[in-house]
Amino acid sequence: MVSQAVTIVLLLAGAGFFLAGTLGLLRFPDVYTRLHSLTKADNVGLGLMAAGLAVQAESWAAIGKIALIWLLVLLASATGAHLVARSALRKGIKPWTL
Amino acid sequence: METIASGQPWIIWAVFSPLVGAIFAFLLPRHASLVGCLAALATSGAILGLVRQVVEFGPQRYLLGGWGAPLGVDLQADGLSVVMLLTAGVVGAGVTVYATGYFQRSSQAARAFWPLWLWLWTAMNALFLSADIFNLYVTLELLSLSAVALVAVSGNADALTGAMRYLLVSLLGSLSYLFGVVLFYGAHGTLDIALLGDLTGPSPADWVATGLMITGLAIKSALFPLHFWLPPAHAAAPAPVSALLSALVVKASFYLLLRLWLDVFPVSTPVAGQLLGVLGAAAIVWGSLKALRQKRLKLLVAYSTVAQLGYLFLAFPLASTLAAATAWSGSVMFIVSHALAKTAMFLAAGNILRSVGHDRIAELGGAQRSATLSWIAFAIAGISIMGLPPSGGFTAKWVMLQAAFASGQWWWSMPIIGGGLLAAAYVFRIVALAFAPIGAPGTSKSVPKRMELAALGFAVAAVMAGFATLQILSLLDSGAPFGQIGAEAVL
Amino acid sequence: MDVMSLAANWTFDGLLALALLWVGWRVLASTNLFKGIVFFIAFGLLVALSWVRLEAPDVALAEAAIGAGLTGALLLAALSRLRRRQDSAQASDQPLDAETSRTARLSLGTQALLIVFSAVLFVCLGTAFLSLPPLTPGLGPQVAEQLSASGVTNPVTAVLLNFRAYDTLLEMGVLFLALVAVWSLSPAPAQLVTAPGSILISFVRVLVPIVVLAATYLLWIGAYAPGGAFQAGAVLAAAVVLILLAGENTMPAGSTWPLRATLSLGLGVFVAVGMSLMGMGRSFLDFPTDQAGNLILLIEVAATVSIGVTLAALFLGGQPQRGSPK
Amino acid sequence: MTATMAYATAGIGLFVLGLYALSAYTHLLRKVIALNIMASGIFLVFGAIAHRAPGQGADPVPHALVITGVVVAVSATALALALMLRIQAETGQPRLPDETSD
Repeated sequence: MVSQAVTIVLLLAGAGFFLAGTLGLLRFPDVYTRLHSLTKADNVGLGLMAAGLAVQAESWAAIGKIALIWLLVLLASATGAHLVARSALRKGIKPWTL
Repeated sequence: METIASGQPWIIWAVFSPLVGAIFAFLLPRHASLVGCLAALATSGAILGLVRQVVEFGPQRYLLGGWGAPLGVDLQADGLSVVMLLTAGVVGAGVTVYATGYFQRSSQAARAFWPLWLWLWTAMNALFLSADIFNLYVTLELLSLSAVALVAVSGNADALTGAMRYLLVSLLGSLSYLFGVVLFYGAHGTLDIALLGDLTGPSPADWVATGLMITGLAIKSALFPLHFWLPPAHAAAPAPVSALLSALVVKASFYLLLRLWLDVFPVSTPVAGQLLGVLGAAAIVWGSLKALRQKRLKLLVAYSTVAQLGYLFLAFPLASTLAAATAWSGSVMFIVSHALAKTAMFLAAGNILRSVGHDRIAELGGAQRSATLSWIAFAIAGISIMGLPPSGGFTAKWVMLQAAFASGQWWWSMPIIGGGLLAAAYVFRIVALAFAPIGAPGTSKSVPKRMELAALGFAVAAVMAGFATLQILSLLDSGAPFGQIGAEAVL
Repeated sequence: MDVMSLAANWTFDGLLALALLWVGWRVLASTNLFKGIVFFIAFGLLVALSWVRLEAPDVALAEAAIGAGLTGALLLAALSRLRRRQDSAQASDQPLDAETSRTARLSLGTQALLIVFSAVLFVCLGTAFLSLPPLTPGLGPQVAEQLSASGVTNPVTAVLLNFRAYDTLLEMGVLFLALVAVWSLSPAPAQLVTAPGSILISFVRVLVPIVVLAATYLLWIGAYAPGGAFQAGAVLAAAVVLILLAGENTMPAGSTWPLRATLSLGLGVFVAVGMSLMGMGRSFLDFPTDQAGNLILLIEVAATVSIGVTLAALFLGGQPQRGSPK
Repeated sequence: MTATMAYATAGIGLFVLGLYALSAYTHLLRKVIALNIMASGIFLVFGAIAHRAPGQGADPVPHALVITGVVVAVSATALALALMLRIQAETGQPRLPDETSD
């Protein structure tokens, strides 16, 4: 029972981060801030979800796989965000300022 | 039931000789034409071996992997498959000889041509021999992709756009066919043609599947009004490719349509048959009229293909009656004779184009001085296209006329005869050029003898096919693909 | 199953189906081609999810790796080449192609006709599907019955590499043929990416070994769990594409023979195994039960390598030129 | 019939949508994407057919056939894209000539 409650809380929290990230993606003013919102929120959101699922996992191997998935996504989204930001800079898009 | 293949598995060699050849032609690009010739030799041998087997022992069935339908995939060879295979073999072998002269050794085009052509041959043989409707989908895709790539080999803008339109249309046709496969599997749980044939009936799923498959295959066979892709693709391709496409590739999808119509589709209604017949008749008229108005020789020949394909579809309305076997036999005779004649025409047109440097009909007058044999070949092939005796075209039309009268639908004789007159008009339009006064002496290049002889050989074969009618029909009868009517009933 | 979870299932499947349709429509109707392709990749992932719901994890893997991943990469590469050429064409005052102009100038009548036709087609196909018998067993029971003789325990692999191995052989042929055809069309464009940057390069260095490991795992596990040569090949192709993107792509000068041999390996081994079995008096691709597992593994290993390299070569979009950067 | 109905409906819808787009759009890249969507639609219908009997597991034969189909589709897509790029290089337009909007 406790483990299920923990999972539910973690999944809901993760979903909250995804929601916030998506809102940021839609509402933030320029490509850099949008990237920030997207990757940051998604990485944490996915981490929370992975943790929530790991609580339910039946073996250490499964937990390892979940952790690996999260790490790979972190790596990929960080690199992806970097590449998008770099190509935006090269195109001459100025970061948004107040 | 057919005998399980005994002795030498020629049926396997018929598919795998060109396939192995295609791999080696890719591995050894510098020796591609040599590989191509060897593979053509092996393939022809395998086809002859299989024909002998079918003549001696009757239809063959081969259980791939030893499983047997419905779990496994079977190959089958009956009279109909073997006649198609043989036609493809004769045209393929001849075009191989022609291509050794057409493409410069180890040029970029030659390197592209040989593996693609061997793939095309693999696809056709696999298609004629397959007994499984999903496997047939894969062979259809092999066929379209290799045919499209072959059109693009010439590399100019016309060829590329022609190839692209051909690809899009063919993929659409394949998808439509595939949807039919899905519905048939959903309704009956098997993919084998023979097993499926016992299960199909008048249910909505079977009707829709039938409609999807007929539409898909009619697109691929360029049935009017879905023919628009054919002339640009066939005309822009290199000459040996044009010959292969017009003589064989469109007939491969027609063969599949015929096979499914006979064995799988729920008892065909007269309505569908009549509709296909009307479209066929329209194709004859429209294709011929367009051919008459073309300014380029190769486009004229390509529109002639649109018209001639119309004849094949005239068998559908005739076959809903007692004259069915006669009608189908006429249709297959037509496939054979048109394949030979059209190969001759495209090869001859290719020779003329090479010798004069262009194929603008208005400026071809007097051009016969350089490629005389090719002009003769074109004229002789014209005899069969017009349907004059004793050519194969004549006997094919004769058999169809018999079917029309025997089935009490005399009106179908009108497009058969009218199409011959129209064909005469566009053939004479070209042949007359040979008798035109010699024009300004343009630059003319010589054409390798074997290219001219190949064109001439096919033209003569198309005319002589008339004398082989009985042999072809008795071979066709093996396994009675059209039901019980022998060759003697036809003539 | 209780009512709650049944309702949850229905809701999930219904929402997913609606999402498929909506995203599919966005793919086709988006004004900007780049957006359309991004939607296409998202669409592919939704399709993969649908396959999981349809209890077809093998297909889900294939769809995610090939349908969404590689097809998406092919489309993006093609788009960027289109735009690059367009930019240079624009500079030389050639007619500019506006990719935002979406439809042919169809007359209103034609468009209405097309819509009516589509609607009729939808109704016909729907009726046909609804008329299907609800419980036709298909070939499932026969596959289950013969599974123990197939040499593998994953039924999908058994169908692909044993019962219908001939289909798969021809399918490898289609892939091989596509490559021959693409090579016959054009030489490979010189370079894909300008200055990949150090972060991308180190990312690739970390990732490629993991990806290759994942491909090996998928290949190995395909015998008894979802996975197999095509999924593994697609993952391997992703590794090669990554290397190409990072610019570490010089091919040794000289012959293209080793590359050609690698590309033909899968098909060649497949045919050779089939022929050898014929030489032993069996029929083509008729594996002896005790050796079936090993022979299937042999074919799959060769196939995986060839599929990986072929898909990556298709991504490259043309024949690599001798001695020049691959 | 269960929730698999939803996937069959979506599959048929995607097939029809793709067909519409294939005929309505002129840009070759869009036509290629449309064909891919049509193929996905057919595959989904096949998947729904394989999954008609709930609780008995799905029929593996359609799954194997769909994997074959996916590979065929990517092969055809690769060829179509290469052709499209050549056409653009020769004519300056990623469209077929008589459909070029003027």
